[in-house]
Order: sequence, then structure tokens, then C-alpha cells
Amino acid sequence: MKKYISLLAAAGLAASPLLAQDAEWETEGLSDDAITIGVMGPFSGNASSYSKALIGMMAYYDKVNEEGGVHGRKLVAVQEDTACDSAKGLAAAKKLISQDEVFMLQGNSCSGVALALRPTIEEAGLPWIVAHAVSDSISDPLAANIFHGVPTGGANGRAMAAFVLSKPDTSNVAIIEHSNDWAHSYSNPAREYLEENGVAPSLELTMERGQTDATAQVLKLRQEKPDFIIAALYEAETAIFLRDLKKYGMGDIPVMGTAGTDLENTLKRTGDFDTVKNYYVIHSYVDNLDGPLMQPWGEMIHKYYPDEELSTFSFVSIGSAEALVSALEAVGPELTRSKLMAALEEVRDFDTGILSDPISWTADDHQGVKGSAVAGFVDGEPTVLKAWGQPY
Amino acid sequence: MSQIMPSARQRKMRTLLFWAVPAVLLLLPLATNPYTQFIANGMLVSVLVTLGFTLTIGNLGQLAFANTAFFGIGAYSSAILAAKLGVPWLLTIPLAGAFGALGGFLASAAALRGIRTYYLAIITLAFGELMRWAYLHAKPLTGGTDGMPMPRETLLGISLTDDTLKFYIFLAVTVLLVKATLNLMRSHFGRAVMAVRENEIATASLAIPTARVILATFMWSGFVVGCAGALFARHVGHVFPESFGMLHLIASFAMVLVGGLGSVLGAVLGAVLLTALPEYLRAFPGMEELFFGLIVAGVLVAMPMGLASLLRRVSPIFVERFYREAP
Amino acid sequence: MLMQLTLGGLSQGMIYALIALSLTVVYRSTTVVNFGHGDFVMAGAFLSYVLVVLAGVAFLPAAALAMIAMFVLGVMFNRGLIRPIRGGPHIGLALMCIAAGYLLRGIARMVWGREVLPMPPVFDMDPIFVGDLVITGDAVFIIGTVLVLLLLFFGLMALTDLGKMVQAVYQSPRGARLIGLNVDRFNDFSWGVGAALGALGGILVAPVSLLHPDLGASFLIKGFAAMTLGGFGSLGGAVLGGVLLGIAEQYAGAYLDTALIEITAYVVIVAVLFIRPQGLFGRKAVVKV
Amino acid sequence: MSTLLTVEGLSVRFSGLTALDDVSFTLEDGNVRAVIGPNGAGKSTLFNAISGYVTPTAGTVHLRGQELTRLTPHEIAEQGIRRTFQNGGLFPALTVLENVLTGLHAQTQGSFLDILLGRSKALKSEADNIHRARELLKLMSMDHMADTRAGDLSGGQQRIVEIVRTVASDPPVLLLDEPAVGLSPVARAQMMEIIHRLAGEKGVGILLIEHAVELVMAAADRILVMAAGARIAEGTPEEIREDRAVLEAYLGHS
Repeated sequence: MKKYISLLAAAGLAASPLLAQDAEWETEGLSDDAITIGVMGPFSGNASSYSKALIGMMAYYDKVNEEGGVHGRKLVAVQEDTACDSAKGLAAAKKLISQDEVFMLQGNSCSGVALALRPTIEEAGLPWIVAHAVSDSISDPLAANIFHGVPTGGANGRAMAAFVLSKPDTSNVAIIEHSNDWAHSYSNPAREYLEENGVAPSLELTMERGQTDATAQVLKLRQEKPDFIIAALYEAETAIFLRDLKKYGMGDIPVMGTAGTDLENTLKRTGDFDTVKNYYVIHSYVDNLDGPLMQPWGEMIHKYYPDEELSTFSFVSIGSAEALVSALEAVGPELTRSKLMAALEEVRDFDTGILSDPISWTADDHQGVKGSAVAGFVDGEPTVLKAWGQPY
Repeated sequence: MSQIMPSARQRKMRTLLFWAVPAVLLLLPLATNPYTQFIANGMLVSVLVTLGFTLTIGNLGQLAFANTAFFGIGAYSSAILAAKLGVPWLLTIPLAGAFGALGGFLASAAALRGIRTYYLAIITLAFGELMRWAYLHAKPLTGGTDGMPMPRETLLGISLTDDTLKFYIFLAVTVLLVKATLNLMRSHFGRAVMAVRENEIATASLAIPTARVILATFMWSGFVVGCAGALFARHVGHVFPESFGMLHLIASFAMVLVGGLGSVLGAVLGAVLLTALPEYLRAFPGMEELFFGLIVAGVLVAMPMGLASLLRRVSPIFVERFYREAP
Repeated sequence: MLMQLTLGGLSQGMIYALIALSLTVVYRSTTVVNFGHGDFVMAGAFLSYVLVVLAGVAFLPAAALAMIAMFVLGVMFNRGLIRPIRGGPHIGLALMCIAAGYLLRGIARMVWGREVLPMPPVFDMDPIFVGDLVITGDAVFIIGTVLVLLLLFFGLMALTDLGKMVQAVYQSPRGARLIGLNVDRFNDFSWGVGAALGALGGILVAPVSLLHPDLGASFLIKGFAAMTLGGFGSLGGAVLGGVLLGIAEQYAGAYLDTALIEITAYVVIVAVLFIRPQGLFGRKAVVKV
Repeated sequence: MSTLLTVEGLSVRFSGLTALDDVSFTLEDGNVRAVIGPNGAGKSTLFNAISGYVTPTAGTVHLRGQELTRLTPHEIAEQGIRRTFQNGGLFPALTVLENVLTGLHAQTQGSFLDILLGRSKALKSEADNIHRARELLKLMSMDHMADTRAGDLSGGQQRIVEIVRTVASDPPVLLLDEPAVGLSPVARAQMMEIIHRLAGEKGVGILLIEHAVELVMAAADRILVMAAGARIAEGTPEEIREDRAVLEAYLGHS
């Protein structure tokens, strides 16, 4: 019986196209006028606001297509929903790979899903540009076909911690965060960086999603009197936390937030400048969201998706799409998957004009974006910063 | 009115049919691609989850929502045993079942203290959420929010990431557990379970130890769902706390109801149908909740005994009874 | 610090109290526990958002309109979906409530989908300082509104004929039928009141929190914990349970660990049911076998 | 004739209220002893105390000299005292055959593992029980209803199936709680017949709560009369008919 089962299993394997990495495989999903790209993302479910990143990215495809595509080929996005659920995400990836037979993958927002996908996609071997999820473990250890196109959690977390430590005489840092993987992807590397520099966090607090009050947390902070607070909280909770912080007379302590929030919306939510004047956020972009350098990108998204509301997520995946297009251009009309991956590894210091840091992929390192800027209020105006007191 | 019971010939047909289904399924991998194979594997996991759930909620009639907890316990025990202690995954399946049964023991402790109906529902909901909190915070053991990747492993020289290989293992486990559960339900134990649901006081008067029946049902349910958890760990290859939340609970609750409360056949039907449905709804992201709500409400109003009751009307072959006539 | 925590817990607890009360109103008259109630709370918040932000209605009339709409929705839900299966097992009723919740959530997601909606703050007021204690506008508004509503509710129950009739039905539903009360209409009414009160919980939360279609789930569990703590089925117990839960969360967070805030409700449920199943005011929750 | 059941000084008090006050009697095999008395006399409490559903505050219950007083209901049932319920104790969703089979639960062979694996030991025992259950149903001319849901039976049929289920395991003692209530005259006669046969042919000792006086007088060998939780009289039907205390306390009022 066992023998038959293994025979059948072998038959099943042979029938699957995964191992047949031949010429046909190299050009799967490719035609004379189209490159199909599987775009996975949380288009439904409780994390669906992240999918704005993929909308922005697909708007960029549309723009490229309107300008004639790449070597006469249009970028055709095949959307699949992951609902930010690992099983559903795996189904989406397998569908794109084996049923829709796309040429490559770009996208995915949720780190958990991306981690679950990695073995499957690594085995399938087609190129995947991770366009939103931040967890370092997605692209480290290196997988030949997986390219990280956004600052990873490690890069962001280190950037946060570096900014915190760039303020003179910072020695007492507290961390407040949600207990979910999103928050940990920021706080863990930040914590590491702090500890490497001899500053162990003095206080670790959690605040869960949906809490409308941070009294308990803030009163603990009042006893500790930190120099800086790192807050890995979503928008609503950030506003509540800052409000309570000011309420209890600690409005002067600077707070470092994540890329999940932005200054403009946080100000809007608290409705009070005094509350947010000492709030800093990771800001992966070259300009403020409504600044002159970002405006054309917003207009581009609205051109193809007129009803799309813009948020800080909307722009995050565009940079890697630009890098992809430049690699596709470099390969020339005789495109194959291997050639594309080789070309991606040649991308160096690629200035996207949207991300604050350039993209560089090498044969040994597929984590393309090594840092992030920070935004904070300077003289009442949202300003992109390199370090404490240093404009970008 | 007497029910039309299957004749001796029809009973033979039924046995034949029971074994014919997995036999035909052995050929399924020839007709699938990795995507559809993955979905088929997911269906088998769901069948076990639904089967375990319908035992406590349908047959025993207890409004207990701890099954997602059993599922998580199973998945995490499998992952921890495989990743931290190097136990071969195949061996972790019965062990995960044992841990699931332990979860069942805890849940039955509430029922045995006399906490019933809505109280039981609420306390078991709390049990599930406390477990999820534990997965999140017992970081050294569970990896916290990053979850636990399953270790790479091969079997018969084939990697355990291969969906076809997984399918045969899942199928074997599912057939075994479905068959064992059917044996259980069609015995004096199965009747005692139903008797407790129908009239617990009268049950005790028949020399049936009701407490032991409740305990054993919860533990078997925990065992089945715990095994399903071990399969799920391999199915996804990575165990996350978020897989064992309210959404999973509600989805499996719906599978039980749509298939037919307290019916083994219904558990299979409900699981297969409601695992497939979201895949057909992929073209409409975000509409899943609406469809789900409409389908469940529709089934509850129009067909309270679920799909299994439809089949029963088609042929007595599908009538499920709680005894087993000699062959 | 204790006072401050208590105040914070009180304002949070008032919301829980409202949700537990609305669950109890439905439970006492129909013996159905609305497992979809979290989504009714969410729907209330969304309706008020639509009226305030999209239709430009002022907050107070918008809140009133949203509550009326939710009353109607509650009645419709009872008539259309609960009544046809009322004789069936409570497992079916529980799932029907969940299904209704899913429908509401699905609609919310279809309309608002991927947006996170900020509600403009409605009770802008400078905080009051009493010694060390800081009293914010939010706290005043939430505690004040719920207090007024509770006074109104319990006043109506104690003093009016309608209230006395309701009490009588709670004592003996069979007796109520005998004296000619239209039980169907009474159930409709209870569902309506339950939905409207729950919606108010959502409306009060909306301006301090962010609106998203999933905001109801955590409130449902808090409501359950409050009911269990106060004693399942006791109106006053639900309110007191809610307030105590809110305060307990704050104390647990400040004196033990902030990670415990999230599970305080679950711990309360398990502890109460094992130690004192009847809660503070309820009847015994346990069946003897 | 030997003594089956010995009840001595059985008392039950709930928070100050005396529901059963120092009741003693014996029951011999093949005997039918009726318990009568007005509502609230303590008849049901007596049954519940004997069958373990209520824990007695004082007194003892022995079956063939073996003490059962503080055992749980299922243990007492296993020892051989089986009962029916006033409001009907059938399982409506199960068929008649399945209901009768539940009465044979303790007679079943095979461990949990045997059942799971479908081992022949368990299957054989199951087959034996099915055979026995069908025989019993045939005896009561109910075999044609074997596959009917118990919930679909008429009231009289339900009572009969409940008795079949209760006696399936051949218990020495049977407690029947108002077996004839709500039955038609024909069904009542049938019930009488069954009670007679159980006592006469099988030697079962039967304790019977019944309101229908003519049934009691016809069926019972001895009658125990209770009021306010206590025994007020005891004797043959003829003696009870003449007893002044009974006439005053019970029959006089009815």
C-alpha cells in the first residue's frame, strides 16, 4: 500500500510544473504584449486598509502601461485576496503560481502571511518583490527569488531607535506597543538597537487595539519619567495615548511612532497641536504626504483610482514597482524569469523619488531599503528629518 | 410515522460508499494543481474540525465554543514538539490529539460544574481567547506574534511541503478519525451522548454515568480537533496565534450548522462546501461576510437540520442512526 | 493615582455597562443572548458617522436618529430572522445572531471597505483639574450621558405602568400571556430597545476611537464579562458589572501589567463562573445533575 | 418471597422545610406497593431520595441488604433500582429501538477503545443488545414501531416504551412515577396488565406513585399513604379503604 501511495505521490509531483524549470517555465505568464504580475494583498478582512499600498502600486503599473509599457509589454496585475490570513494567503499564492501562472509576484502586506508564503514561493522559484510587509525574516536568510522592496522592520526599528538616541542625553527610553506582529516588527529591532547602544528600555507597556483610554499606561510612565517614548500603536490608539500623555502633564516627552501613523492624521485626530507637537514618526518618504514632492504621486493614484482615499500606506509600494520597471527595461525584450532576477540584483542606489532611502539589491542581500527618515513638527510645520534637529 | 430505514442491501451499499469515497479520492491528485490540491487539503482539515465540533455542540447539545482552543492547542503542540523537540511530524499528530483531549478535559470541567447553555458558551469563548493570549505572550515557547515555522522534514524522500504527500496523510488521518467517530456514535456510547442532550436526568436513571459521558465526548472532540490542529500546522507550515481567533470559530460553527447539527455526514458536507465557497468568492473580495451571513441565516430558517437532512430525504442510505446492526 | 485610575475605569466601564444592559434587556424578555451584538454596536457608530460626517447633521440629533434607526433594525431582525426559529435549539439562535452581525459587518465593509474613519471630536472641553486628578471632556461626556440614560431607564422601569408591566413579564412570561400581553410585540420592543442601547455604546465610543467594521468584537466580550460579573439577567447587575470591569481593567493594568488589560474580561468570566456562578446579583447559573 | 428494598427513617429537609419525614417501609419481590397522598405529600421526594436525585438528610436505603443511600443516580440504577419519570423520560430524537437500547447501557461489553476500533467484542455485545431490545418490543407488540422517533409516539405508547426501556436490564426494583397519567382507559388497562405481568411473571418489586384510585386499588398489594412528607397509613387496599386517618387526610378531601 505504502508503495502505491509513494508512487501516486510521485505521479502527482511529476504532474506539477514546479520542478520543471525549463525554457517554458522561464517565460511562463509572459506574452508578446503582457507581463502578468500576481498582486497579493489584504483586499478584505480587518487589515484591508493596508491594501491601499497595492492600489498605489497598481496605479503605477497603469501609468507605465499608458506610457507604452515595458518593451511593448503591459504590466497586467492579477489581484488575489489574502485577507491577512495565512491559510488564505497560501491559497492565493498557489492559485497565482499554478493556476493563473503569473510571471512574477509583487505585493503582500501582512508579515505573518508573507512568512507563511516564503517556503512555497521559494520552492516555486518565480521572482517575488515584497512590496509592503516588513518582517526581516521574509528575506533573511537570503532566498534567490525573494526581493524586499520596502524598509524592513529591522531598518525601520533601527531608524526609530537611532532617531531616539540622536537626541542629546537620551538614556531612559520607554516602549508602548500593541501585542501583535505588526507592532513587534518595529519594537523588536528598536529594542535591539537600543541595547546595542547601551540603553535598555526602562519600561515596557502594552496597549491593545480598541482601548479608548490609556490612563493606566500613562500613570506608569509618569512614575518612570522617560526621556523618550517609542510607541508602536495604530492611529486611533496613538491619538488616545498622546492625548492622555498631555492630560497628565507629560506632553513635553517626545514620542517616536511607526510608519503606521503620520503627523497630519494624528493632528487631525487629536485636534490639538500641543498634543502632537512632540510626536515623531517613521516616514519612509522624501517629503510630507501633502508636500510638493509627493503630490504628483497622489495625483497619479487618483487618475486611475479616482475614489481612493490617500493614506500613508498609499505610497509605500510604488518605489519597488519603479525598481522593477527599471530592471525590466534593463533586461530588454528577451525577458525570462532568471534574467529578471539577475537584473534585480544589479539594482544599485536606485533613487525612487518617493522613498527617503534608495533601493539596492545585490546577490548577497535582497533587503533593498536600508533606512527611513523621520517626520516631526518643526516650527509648527511637518518636516522630514534625518536625525534629531536635522532636516532631510 | 416510522422512518424508512436502510435495508440490509442498502446498508451494504452504504459501507461500500463509505470506502469508495476515499478510494476515489486517492486519484484526486491527478486532477489537481498545487492550488486546488492545497484547497482540498484544507477541506480535510476542516472536516475534522467540524466533526469534533458537531460532537459537542450537536450530539451532546452543549453550547461550547472551545473547539477553536482545541484546534490551536493541537497546532501549537505539533509545532512545538516538531520544532523544539525534533519529534517527527507524523508522530506529533496523535500527541497533538492528546493535548487537544486535555483541552477537552478542561472544557468539560466547566460543563461538569453545571455551567451550561449560554454560560458555557461564554466561558468557553473566554477559554479560547485566553489560549490565544497565551500563544501571544508565551514567546519562548510559541514565538509570540511571529508564530512558529514548522521544521523542514522529508517523508519517503519527499519534502513535507509537498501538497500531494500531505493530501495522502491528511486523507488517511481523516478517514481513520471519521470511521472511529462513526463507530463511537453508532454504539451505546453514541446513544448515551444523545441521551444526555435529550434528557440528562432520565439518562442517569438508566445507569449511564452522565459525567463520564460528557467528559469523554469533550475529550474525544478535543482529540479529533487536536489532530486537525497538527494537520493544519503542516498545511500552512507556520503556526500563528491569529489563526485561532473568533473568525475561525465562527467559520467552523457555520460548517456545523450548514451541514446539519450532530451529523457526521453533515460535518463532512458543511466543511467541504464552506471551505470551497470562499475560493469561489475570491473574485469579490470583501463580500465574504455578506455571503456568509446570508447563507447561514437562510439555512437556519429554511433548513434547520442542514444539508444532511436533504440527503436523508433522497435516500435512506444517508439516514444516520445510533446503533449498528450486525452485518 | 488610584482616583485617576478609577475615573478612567469608570468612563470605560460606563460603555461596558451600556452594552451589558442592552444585552440583558434582550435576554430577559426573549432568553436569547445576542452573539452578534458587537456588530450592532458597530452599526450604531457607523450610522452616527454617516449622519455627522457625510450628511452634516449635528452630533446630538445624529445620535438620536442613529438610535431610532437601530431600534427599527432590532425589531426587523427579531421579526424576520429570530421569530421563525424561536422554537429551535438555542444553538441555532446563537448562530443566527452571529449571522446577522456578519451581515452588518459585511455591509459596513462594503460601503467603507478599506478606509479607517476618524470621527471629529464632539465634546471639546478643557480638562478640569481637581488637585492631582484630571477630568477630561470625554470622561464627563460619557459618564454624564450614560448616567442620565440609566436614570431614565431605571426610572421608567420603577415608576411607570409600562415599566411595571415589563417587570411583571420578567417575573413570569406565562402570566404575562395570560393577562393578554402581546408577547410578540413585547419581544419586538425589547429587541428594539436592546439594539438602540447597544448602538448608543458605539456612538459614544466613536469620537474617542477609530471606526472600523471590526470594532464590535471586543465590546461583545466585555459585555458578556460585565453581565457575568453582575449576574446574568440582572439589569442592575449588568450596569454594576460593567463599571467594575472597567475599573478592574485599569487597576490590573496599572498595578500588575498592562498586558493584562486585554484579558481582564476573560479572567473575570472564568473566575466568576467557577467561584460564584450567580455573579453579584443574579440567580444561580448552574444546573444540578 | 424475599425482601428487596428496605427504606428506613428516610428524611429530606431543604432549608428548614421537611419534604420527607422519617419514612420506612419494605418492598418484597413480586410485590406492587403503591404510594398515594395529596399533592405535596412527598411522594416524588421519596422517589428522588431512593433513586439518588435528592440526597437524604437522614435514613437509609438498602437493596438486598446492600446500602445505596448516598450513591449517585446512575450508580443506584446500576445496582438495580430503575425508575420512570412523571413527565416522561424518553429521548424524543432517538428511535424507539435506540431508546430501549439506552436501558441496556450497563449491560454492554467493550471498552472505549474497543468501540473506537470497532472490535468484534463491542460489535457482538451490541448485536446481543439489539436482539434483546427487539424481543422486548415484540413482547409489548411495539416491534413495528422500532424505527419511529420516540417524539412521534402517542402518549400511551411513550409510557409503554419508557417502561420497556426501564425493565430492559431486568432490574429487581422498579419505581413507576404516575405511569397512567393522561392515558385513555384502554391504555390504562394495558398499563395495568404490564404491571401485573412484571410483578407476577418476573417477580419485580414495584413501587408505584399513582393518582388514579381504581388503578391503585386493583394493582397494589400494599399501599403507603403519605401526607406532608410523613407516612400516615400503610396496609392492604382493603385496610386503607377503611382507614379513618386516610379518609380524613386524603380521600376525604378529594
